[in-house]
Amino acid sequence: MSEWIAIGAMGVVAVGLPLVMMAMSAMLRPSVPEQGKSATYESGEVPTGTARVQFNIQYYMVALLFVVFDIETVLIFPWTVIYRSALEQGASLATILTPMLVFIGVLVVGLVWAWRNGAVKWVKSPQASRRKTERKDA
Amino acid sequence: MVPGQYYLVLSAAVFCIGIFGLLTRKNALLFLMSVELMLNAANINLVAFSYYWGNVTGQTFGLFTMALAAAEVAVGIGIILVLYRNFDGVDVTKATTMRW
Amino acid sequence: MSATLQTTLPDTISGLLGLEGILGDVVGGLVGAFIIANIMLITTAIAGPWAKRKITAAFGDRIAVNRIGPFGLLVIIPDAVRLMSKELIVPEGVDRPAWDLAPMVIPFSALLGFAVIPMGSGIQLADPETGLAFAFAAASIASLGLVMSGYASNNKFSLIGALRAVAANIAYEIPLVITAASVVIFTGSLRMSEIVAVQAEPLLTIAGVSIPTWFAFVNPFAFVLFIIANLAEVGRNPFDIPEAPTEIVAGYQTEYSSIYFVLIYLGEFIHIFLGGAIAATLFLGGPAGPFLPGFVWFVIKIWAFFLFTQWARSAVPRLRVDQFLEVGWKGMLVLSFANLVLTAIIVGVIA
Amino acid sequence: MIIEALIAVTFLAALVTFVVPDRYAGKAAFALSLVPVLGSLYMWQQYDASGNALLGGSAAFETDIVWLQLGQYDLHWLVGVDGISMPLIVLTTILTTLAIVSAWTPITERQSQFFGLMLFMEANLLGVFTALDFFVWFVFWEAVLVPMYFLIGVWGGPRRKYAAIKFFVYTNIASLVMFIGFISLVFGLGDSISSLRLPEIAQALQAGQLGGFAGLSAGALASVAFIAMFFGFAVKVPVAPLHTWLPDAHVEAPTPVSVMLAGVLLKMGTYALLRFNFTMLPETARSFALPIALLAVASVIYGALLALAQQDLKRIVAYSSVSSMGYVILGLIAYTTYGVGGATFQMVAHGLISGLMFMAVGVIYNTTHTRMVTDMSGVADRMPVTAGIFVAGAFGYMGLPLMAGFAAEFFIFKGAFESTVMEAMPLFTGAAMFGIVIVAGYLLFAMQRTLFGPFEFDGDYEITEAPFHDVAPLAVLLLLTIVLGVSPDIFFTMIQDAVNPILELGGAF
Amino acid sequence: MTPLQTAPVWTAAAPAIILAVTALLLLTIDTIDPDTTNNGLLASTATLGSLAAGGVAAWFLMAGTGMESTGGAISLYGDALIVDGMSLFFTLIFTSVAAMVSVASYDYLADEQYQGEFYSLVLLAATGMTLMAMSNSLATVFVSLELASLPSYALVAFLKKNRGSVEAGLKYFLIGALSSAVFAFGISLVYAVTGSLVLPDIAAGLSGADELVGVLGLGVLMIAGGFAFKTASVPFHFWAPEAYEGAPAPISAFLSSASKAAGFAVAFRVFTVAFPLGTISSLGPGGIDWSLLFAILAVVTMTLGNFAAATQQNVKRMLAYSSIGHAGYALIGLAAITVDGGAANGNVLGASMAHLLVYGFMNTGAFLFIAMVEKWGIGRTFEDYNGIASKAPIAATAMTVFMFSLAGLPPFGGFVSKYALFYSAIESGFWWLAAVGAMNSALSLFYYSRVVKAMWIEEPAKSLEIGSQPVGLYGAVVFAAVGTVLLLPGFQPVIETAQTVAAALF
Repeated sequence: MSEWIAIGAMGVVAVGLPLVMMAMSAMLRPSVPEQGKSATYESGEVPTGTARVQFNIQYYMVALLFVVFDIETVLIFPWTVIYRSALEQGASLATILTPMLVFIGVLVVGLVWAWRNGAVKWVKSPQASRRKTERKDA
Repeated sequence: MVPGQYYLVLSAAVFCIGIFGLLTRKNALLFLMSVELMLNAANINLVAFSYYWGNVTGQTFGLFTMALAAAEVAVGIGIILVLYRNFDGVDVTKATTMRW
Repeated sequence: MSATLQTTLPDTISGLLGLEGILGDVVGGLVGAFIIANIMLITTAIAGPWAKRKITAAFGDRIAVNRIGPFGLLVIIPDAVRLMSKELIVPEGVDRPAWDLAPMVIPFSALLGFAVIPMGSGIQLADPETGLAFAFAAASIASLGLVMSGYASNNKFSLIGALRAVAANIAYEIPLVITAASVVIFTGSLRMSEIVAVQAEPLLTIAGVSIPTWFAFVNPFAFVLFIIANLAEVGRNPFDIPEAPTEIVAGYQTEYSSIYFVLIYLGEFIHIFLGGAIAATLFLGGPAGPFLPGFVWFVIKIWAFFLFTQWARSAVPRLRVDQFLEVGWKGMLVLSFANLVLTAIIVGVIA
Repeated sequence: MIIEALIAVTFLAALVTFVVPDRYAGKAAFALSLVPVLGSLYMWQQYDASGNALLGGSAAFETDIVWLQLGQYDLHWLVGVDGISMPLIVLTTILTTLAIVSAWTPITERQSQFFGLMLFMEANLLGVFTALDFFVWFVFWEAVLVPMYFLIGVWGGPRRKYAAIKFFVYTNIASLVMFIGFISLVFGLGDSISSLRLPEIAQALQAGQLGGFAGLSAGALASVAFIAMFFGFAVKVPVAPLHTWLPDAHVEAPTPVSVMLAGVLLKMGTYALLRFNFTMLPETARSFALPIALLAVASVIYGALLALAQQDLKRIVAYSSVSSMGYVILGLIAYTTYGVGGATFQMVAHGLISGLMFMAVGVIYNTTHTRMVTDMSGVADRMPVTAGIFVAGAFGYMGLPLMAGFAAEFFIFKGAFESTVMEAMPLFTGAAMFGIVIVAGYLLFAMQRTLFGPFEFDGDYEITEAPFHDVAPLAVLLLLTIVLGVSPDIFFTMIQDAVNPILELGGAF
Repeated sequence: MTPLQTAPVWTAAAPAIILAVTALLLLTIDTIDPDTTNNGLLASTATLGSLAAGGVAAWFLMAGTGMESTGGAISLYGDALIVDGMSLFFTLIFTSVAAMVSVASYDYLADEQYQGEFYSLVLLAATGMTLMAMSNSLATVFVSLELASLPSYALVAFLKKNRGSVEAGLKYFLIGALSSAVFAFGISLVYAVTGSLVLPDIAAGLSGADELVGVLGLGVLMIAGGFAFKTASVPFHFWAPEAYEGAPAPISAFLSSASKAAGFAVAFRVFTVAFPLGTISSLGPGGIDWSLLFAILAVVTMTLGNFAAATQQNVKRMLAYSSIGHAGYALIGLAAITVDGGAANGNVLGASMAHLLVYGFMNTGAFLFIAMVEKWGIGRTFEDYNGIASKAPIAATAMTVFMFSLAGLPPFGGFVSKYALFYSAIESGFWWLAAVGAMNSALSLFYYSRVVKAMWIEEPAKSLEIGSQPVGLYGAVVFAAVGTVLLLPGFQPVIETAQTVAAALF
């Protein structure tokens, strides 16, 4: 229990230090508001349009892929923890290793599929994607 | 036994917050978050009572729940994305081509 | 695998103060946390305004800060004052709570990660059973801060930078964790002290010199993978696309100034050290080392990693964003899974 | 196995016809339908049953296989024929063949579907008349509706959709009510039966095994079940107040379908009444004698009066069917050997004669494209053969001696006069006999207006004698009517043999 | 034991394994050639995989795998999964539906992208359903339920440029996510009270509920809610009309037949094994008499489904509502269970299972016919169906068979299965349930016959054109029709198997 109290204390400190620094800075720094300063900096150009630009769809793809794989690592970790001690306690390699090989195998099939289908391909040929949409609309 | 009931109250509160969010929001993404909250309420119970009962069943199942919640989000985001494209927004009440 | 639990720093402190129970835990924890946080602050203070410049200059065959103090070391103090007393410019249209919160989240995440790192000489704040997982988890919180800063800034470059940062983090997070998992196969525990303890056993003895089972020796392939992934996680060359100054100004931190900028910058540096600390703990025997006290070895190791990042920063060109993701998803991920499976098989066959 | 073979062959014939090209479908269906005809004749020739199949007598060609074991009551595939069903089977096969031939002219589109459905219906009808297990029987009973629905709905007249739906809804609701009635009986019998085989149920009922169910006493249960089943079957027959679907269906249906509807489908109702209500619950039936007799007479008189008021030849024949079926009910409730036997005989006789009448109307319609009495007169001038057969058939309807109709009605009246089910039976019989007068009236009236007198026709069609394949079925039916009229014994002995056990139960002897 | 007495015990899960491997194989094929237009290869792989799984399940069933004759249920992976007659029986339903859907999709998807993913998702969902039927632990129930649901969400929204499909997918997903959260919370409550997730252990732990009996009751209610979603029963039925109407028609078929059956498979097992009525209803004020609960749900579901179906103008939507109605019928299987029912419990549950099998054929066929109609580009309302029979008599005949069978008219499988169901309900003493069911059946004839009437009797519109004669769709529809008809004479083995395997639960 105490270790989590300590970690909580670290959390408190980790919040407190920036706050203290901010407070110190607030006392030190001047404030000279001016319109030119508060403009958004876009390499010196006058900002145009909204900043909430529509970004590349691939970000979503990657994010989805991550969600899947990251959670799988959650399931892999318990296995790695017990792997060696289970072996030492006499579990056969087949019972302890095969399920994880199957699990990873399934993951790999998924990954390769995503790979081949361009989920991790940053730039798609615009020509190809145009052809697809046209066929769909026809 | 008393701590157990505290956990139940906590999880029930989280669950109810989720339900509340789900009922009052029209944004599909917020809907999704509310559902996650509800799933986490379940996780609270599972982990707390795993400790109480002294078996790891609950914790293990908690892991599964998390994994499934993630998978659900993955699918959900995909659907919300096509929703956005087809209906120009993520407002769930907008999509009414069919009679409700 | 019941390694003898070392006394943690809070216990030591509460023992010294003679406090017991919850109060002892709290006070000890706070004091210990304060100590560790300050160690990290000092480390970054040295690293940021001074060491970084010096190293970069060395690569460029230049002489950097050298006016104040020995080797210009005292530049840290005026720099600190300078940065803190600058005007805080709040650009128009920022999303206020998120914009204010982000500079706190980023250092918070890195400092929190240090809570479980064994720094040797009994300096370890906490040693929970799930230490390794906690370290990764804490380090990942930073992504949230990056998104907040990028999204709240109302700046296209910031937004893109934040997205890139997240894409980078998530692309290399999995190889990182999976590689760490291959180490866990050996240790059989996620407790940091046990991971360190396992590495203390001698691997083999060559000419009277006992080489410990540091996993960098046992599984060098995993070590290399881990270091590369770590490099990407902390966003340094060749993986510094989130900030890529030639493309998107300064990424998510473009709109920040004054203390806010300092905090973000600080957070990044602590992250580099946290990455180094995790790598050291997992692969380099933590604070272990001959002759010198553990803590010194620990500092040496994390500084070695820092030096490595700075070397990479100066020596290696930046990847394009698409190359970056392809390396992550097609290269690192596959290799890390291969590493995991192979490790498991080898361990299984040997056992 | 011959029954299964018969049904299976008919199903196969239907399937084959479905895929035959439209041009050849009619001929093919005719050729294929001869197989069941021959089969039924062979069965008749080999027939060796005695007594009533439900009441302990033997059934010919019986097969009994367990089909479905479900809970307490097994479902069997039990088929067989006795003296009651044998004549109906012969009637079904012959009438179907003739109806198919008579459909060659009027059916001009989607022929393969039409003839396929006709054969499909025949197969199910054969099933209805041979099944001796309630479940099997019910399956076939309901299955008859499906082709009929389409036959009316697809090939019918202008208001066919309405007629088809009305037919379908009426008969299905009736079936449901009947089903519930019967099943309540089964539950009332409880453990005393182990299957839904009709003989077993009938015998258990005779043995007084009926108990209470769902809060009803045995007697009340019997009454409820009787009424429910009577209602269900009466719709099919149809008995007077429930007959309203019939004229619509008949008028809209194409002629060959009307032939089947009047000739065979109506008999399903009376057949089932005899099998279920009057065989299984004789006591209850006798206690309901008065209302049933009332309904019967009402059907006779009301149907006849309605027929009198019609201008449409087909409607006239349709309503006259209601009237004729009233006689059957009267004969059944009489509970005498001549009454019940005559009723059964009337089923066959009416099947032939009403088929003949509808066909004749159809032949005239094919030529004149109208059925209205007012639209034509003196058709006999141009279509002497058709007119002649029509007249002969009408006389058969009126009960001319030496025709099947006479024999049947004679038996019924004889039986009804002898009846002891209640004091007032002769009164009802007398009233029913009055119906014959009306029948004679409307038929003569209609014939006089249409067939005789100077030829007059407004339409654009040339009126000539119908082609041979239209007239031939008429001739065959007429011939059969006369044969049955001259020697009713070819069926009547068989029928009496099967009917008598019922009467013994009722205490008629 | 498995038919191969010497085989390792995990081979008992062969049907699920075959399905999963086929799904991965499809992904692999798609990986090798992502832009493939070789729909035939994908469709035939999916079909063969389903058929193989179904064949193995049928073989196991005949050989008595996991049944009392060969030593009782086989439990796998520490009681997480169980292979018994019931799981195999349901597997048979899922695989046959999956096979039909795969065959039909060959034509339906001819012009679509992402075909490999489509078949793969179908088979993954089928795997999930199979696992649902095998689940012996609430954990595996939840996981497999999600495995069945997640692909289904994607499949419903598969036509991603079709607003209806997307909307359907969204609604299906939202309600699905909500119900799975409720379900998970219910599981956590049950775990909190009993300390186990394995079904028999939960039953054993029920008695220790003590003062937490109210929590337990709430948990059971929430779990019931999860099943209500999966089976499209009241009160979680809202998604069904939308999802079935908007989804690609083969998917509507898949969801309304197989997915529904899967929901029932789990519900049957969970409620009979984990929450035995006798134990749970005697727990005092917080205990749940779920038999009564399901009886009410059954009546409401079937009535609501049928009345709503009767008012529809759109055939697909009508079928969707009728599918809700059929969920009500199948619920009788749970509703008519009594504490001291003995053999009658198994009978009524088995009858419900048999009905689901027959329903699998007739309902799948009906939706596949709609798929065909969509392929032809004919509209979706009853009027649009006018006169189809004159252009496509075989398909229309098949649809007629489905409609009449769904209405419970002889001589089709639906009649005998409904008879078995209602009869068994009466035998259990729930004659009023049977009566309501029968009345609903009679009502349903009204709207089913509207389709038939439109197809056969109404005049075709001038513009009615039927372009192609899709072979795969025709094949699947005719197969379903033949199956529906043959299940009438061949019902005996079905009901016998179903009741035997259901009796093993008690």
